Amino acid sequence: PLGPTSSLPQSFLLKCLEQMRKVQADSTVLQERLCATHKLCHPEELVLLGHALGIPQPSLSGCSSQALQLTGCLRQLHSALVLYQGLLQALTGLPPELTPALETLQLDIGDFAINLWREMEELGVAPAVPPTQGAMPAFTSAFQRRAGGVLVASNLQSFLELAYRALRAFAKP
Amino acid sequence: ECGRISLPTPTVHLGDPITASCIISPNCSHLDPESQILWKLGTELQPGKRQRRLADGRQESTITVPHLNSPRVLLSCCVRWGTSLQILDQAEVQAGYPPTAPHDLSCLMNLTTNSLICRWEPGPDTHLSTHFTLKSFKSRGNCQTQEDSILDCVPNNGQNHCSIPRRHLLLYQNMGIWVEAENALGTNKSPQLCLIPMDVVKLEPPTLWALAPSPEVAPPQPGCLLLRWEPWKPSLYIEQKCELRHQPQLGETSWVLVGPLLSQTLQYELCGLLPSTAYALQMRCTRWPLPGQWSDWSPSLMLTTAQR
Amino acid sequence: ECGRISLPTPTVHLGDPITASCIISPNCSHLDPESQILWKLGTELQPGKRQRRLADGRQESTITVPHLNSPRVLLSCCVRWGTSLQILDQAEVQAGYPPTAPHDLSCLMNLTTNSLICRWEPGPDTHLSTHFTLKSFKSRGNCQTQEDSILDCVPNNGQNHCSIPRRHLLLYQNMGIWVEAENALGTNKSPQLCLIPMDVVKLEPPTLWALAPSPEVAPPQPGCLLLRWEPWKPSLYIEQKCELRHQPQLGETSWVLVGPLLSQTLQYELCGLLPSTAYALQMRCTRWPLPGQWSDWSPSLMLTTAQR
Repeated sequence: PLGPTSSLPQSFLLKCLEQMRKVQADSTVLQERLCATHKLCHPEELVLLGHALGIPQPSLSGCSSQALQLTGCLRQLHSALVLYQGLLQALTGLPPELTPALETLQLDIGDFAINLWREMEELGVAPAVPPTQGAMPAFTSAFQRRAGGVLVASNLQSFLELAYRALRAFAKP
Repeated sequence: ECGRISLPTPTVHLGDPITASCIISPNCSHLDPESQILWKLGTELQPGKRQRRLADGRQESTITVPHLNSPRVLLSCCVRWGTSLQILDQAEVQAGYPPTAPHDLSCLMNLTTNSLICRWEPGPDTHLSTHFTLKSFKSRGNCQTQEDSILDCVPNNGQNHCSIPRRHLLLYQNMGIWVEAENALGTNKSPQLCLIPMDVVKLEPPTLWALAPSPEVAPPQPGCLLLRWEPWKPSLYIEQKCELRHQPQLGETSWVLVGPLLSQTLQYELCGLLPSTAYALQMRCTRWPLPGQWSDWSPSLMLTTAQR
Repeated sequence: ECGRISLPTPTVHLGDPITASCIISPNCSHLDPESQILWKLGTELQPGKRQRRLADGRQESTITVPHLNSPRVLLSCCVRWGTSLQILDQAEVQAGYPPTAPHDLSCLMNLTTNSLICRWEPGPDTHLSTHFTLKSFKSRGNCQTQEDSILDCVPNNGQNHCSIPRRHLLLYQNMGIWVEAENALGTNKSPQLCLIPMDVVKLEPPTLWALAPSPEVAPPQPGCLLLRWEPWKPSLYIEQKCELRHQPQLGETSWVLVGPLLSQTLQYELCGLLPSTAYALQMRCTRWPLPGQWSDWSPSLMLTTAQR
């Protein structure tokens, strides 16, 4: 099994980083559209609603610089991707002008989760049972879906920045 | 649910007032149920709201925006939360006008696409999503009685023309046609046309040739040109009359019209022209004596008259 | 029914023989049941037929055409009727070849249309209506095991390329792809490709600008040019390397290649050029160090180097 900070295969790592940048770009497009069409430009204005809706955030303790641990971090990254797949699925029903951006994001996160899982299987670090999405918030109005979109995209950006730093750390032999 | 805006209608007349209310519920986690409700119109905080506590303990705020002057406005129901302003709900209000009656409805029977193409003027912008539908029915006499209606013709988005395919048409019978415009604030209809498709047939232009001198054909006199023409092939079954127009290529003299002419001539000598002068010649035809629309003018044929 | 042709198959190999039979029924009104059956191939009367009377009194004629040498032939079963030859039934026979294996299958991932576009060579004309289908499946490892198949991609009529939309793709996983050709005489398959869509991504060219001298930017040395470039925006997330090529606008000198270059540079001084000479410059980029396809060359940027 992999040591706590041993490195990842170069080609897999490059693909992961590329995919992360792609998902970040997709997420930015969704944020820009929500801002342009619905003036929902600041996630800070929706924190209260976010609490009320109960939008879950993934734990990335295994990826923080203080406790960087490859197997734990990869598993947490994968669970986080599965969580975001669920959250993005729950947002289905956003207005037509946002649908292409949401669909691209859903597809790219789905791709990323599959790649990560298959690499974990090859590295022998995949958990016996794949993670599940868990309870998802219910967005009951058009506005809640838009607000949820802003919050999920914003949380996703923060998650990706942390994950990007963690994976780059695994690049150094 | 923390807050919910309710509107009497999502669409109002431009310039009209609108009253909205927002109710915040006590079981919204982290929210002080006595919070003061604030309103934003777009990104601007909005004065003039009234807040009251309902019998069941929920807070309700009502606001009236006196004049809605832009076609699309986002109304947000907010509360202060610590130092930040939190949005609890957001509603989109559209403002515009009901549609005016579409006008200048005109139709042409196009034998290339084999369809009746109708165009109209939509009238001033209503600022609202407005749908146009071309409606028609087959009729005897002068369209006072509706026999059977023809399938609605829905133009592609934003276009102000629509084509009724041949299979829906009786080419030699009357049909009533009009355009209906509809948006959230109402509907309106154009005046009704009553027409027979073939009587508004518009042909493609005829083809015009110079007649090269040959043993059978003597060269033209000075100031004359030898021509021949043929109507547009798919319209050969239609009796037509044609018109010719010519003008010197150089200079500003206007077109000279020659007609009516037969729709088909193997040899025609056009005289009365200036010798050794380059001329542009064009032709058009129309169904005749039965009614029809003139075709466009044919592309110019450039010919130079013989020297004196 | 007066006459009925029966064929073993309506399609045969070009040059092969075909045998057909025609049975005329006695209850065909006005027809002498003992009539002699004649055959026409196209418009030519055909010799070499055998006629016999069946047990039930019907007449049957059989004919063998030794070699069918044209892709489409009409076979008519006729009888003499007074002075005329009457056609009782007609059958169309097609002749051609089974499809050869489509070859030169290649695919590119297009980020503009967000689809995997595959092209192939169909092989020689079979003279028959031949359908091509692009088949593919998702796979782990090197496409030996098929996980789940992807929807068949059917090209528009007569086209030899097809696009698999993004939603059917796993951009970073292996997929097996091949083309199947089918017509009435058989089917054939191209060799199978095994590829990862993103590894065949073809980017759009970068944008190349001249860098105008400014307070911060000293004018270029004689024989040098100041440039900057940016990769194609939708590919910013992809690490790339680029190449520059230049050649004097006049004369026949071939391109000079400069590279590898970073995919993004705010300021680049290109030297070693002839002074006061007009140059054409182009750039292209490719995904790197991960695999990818070179973009096309960018449109030429025309610049003239400073005088000595």
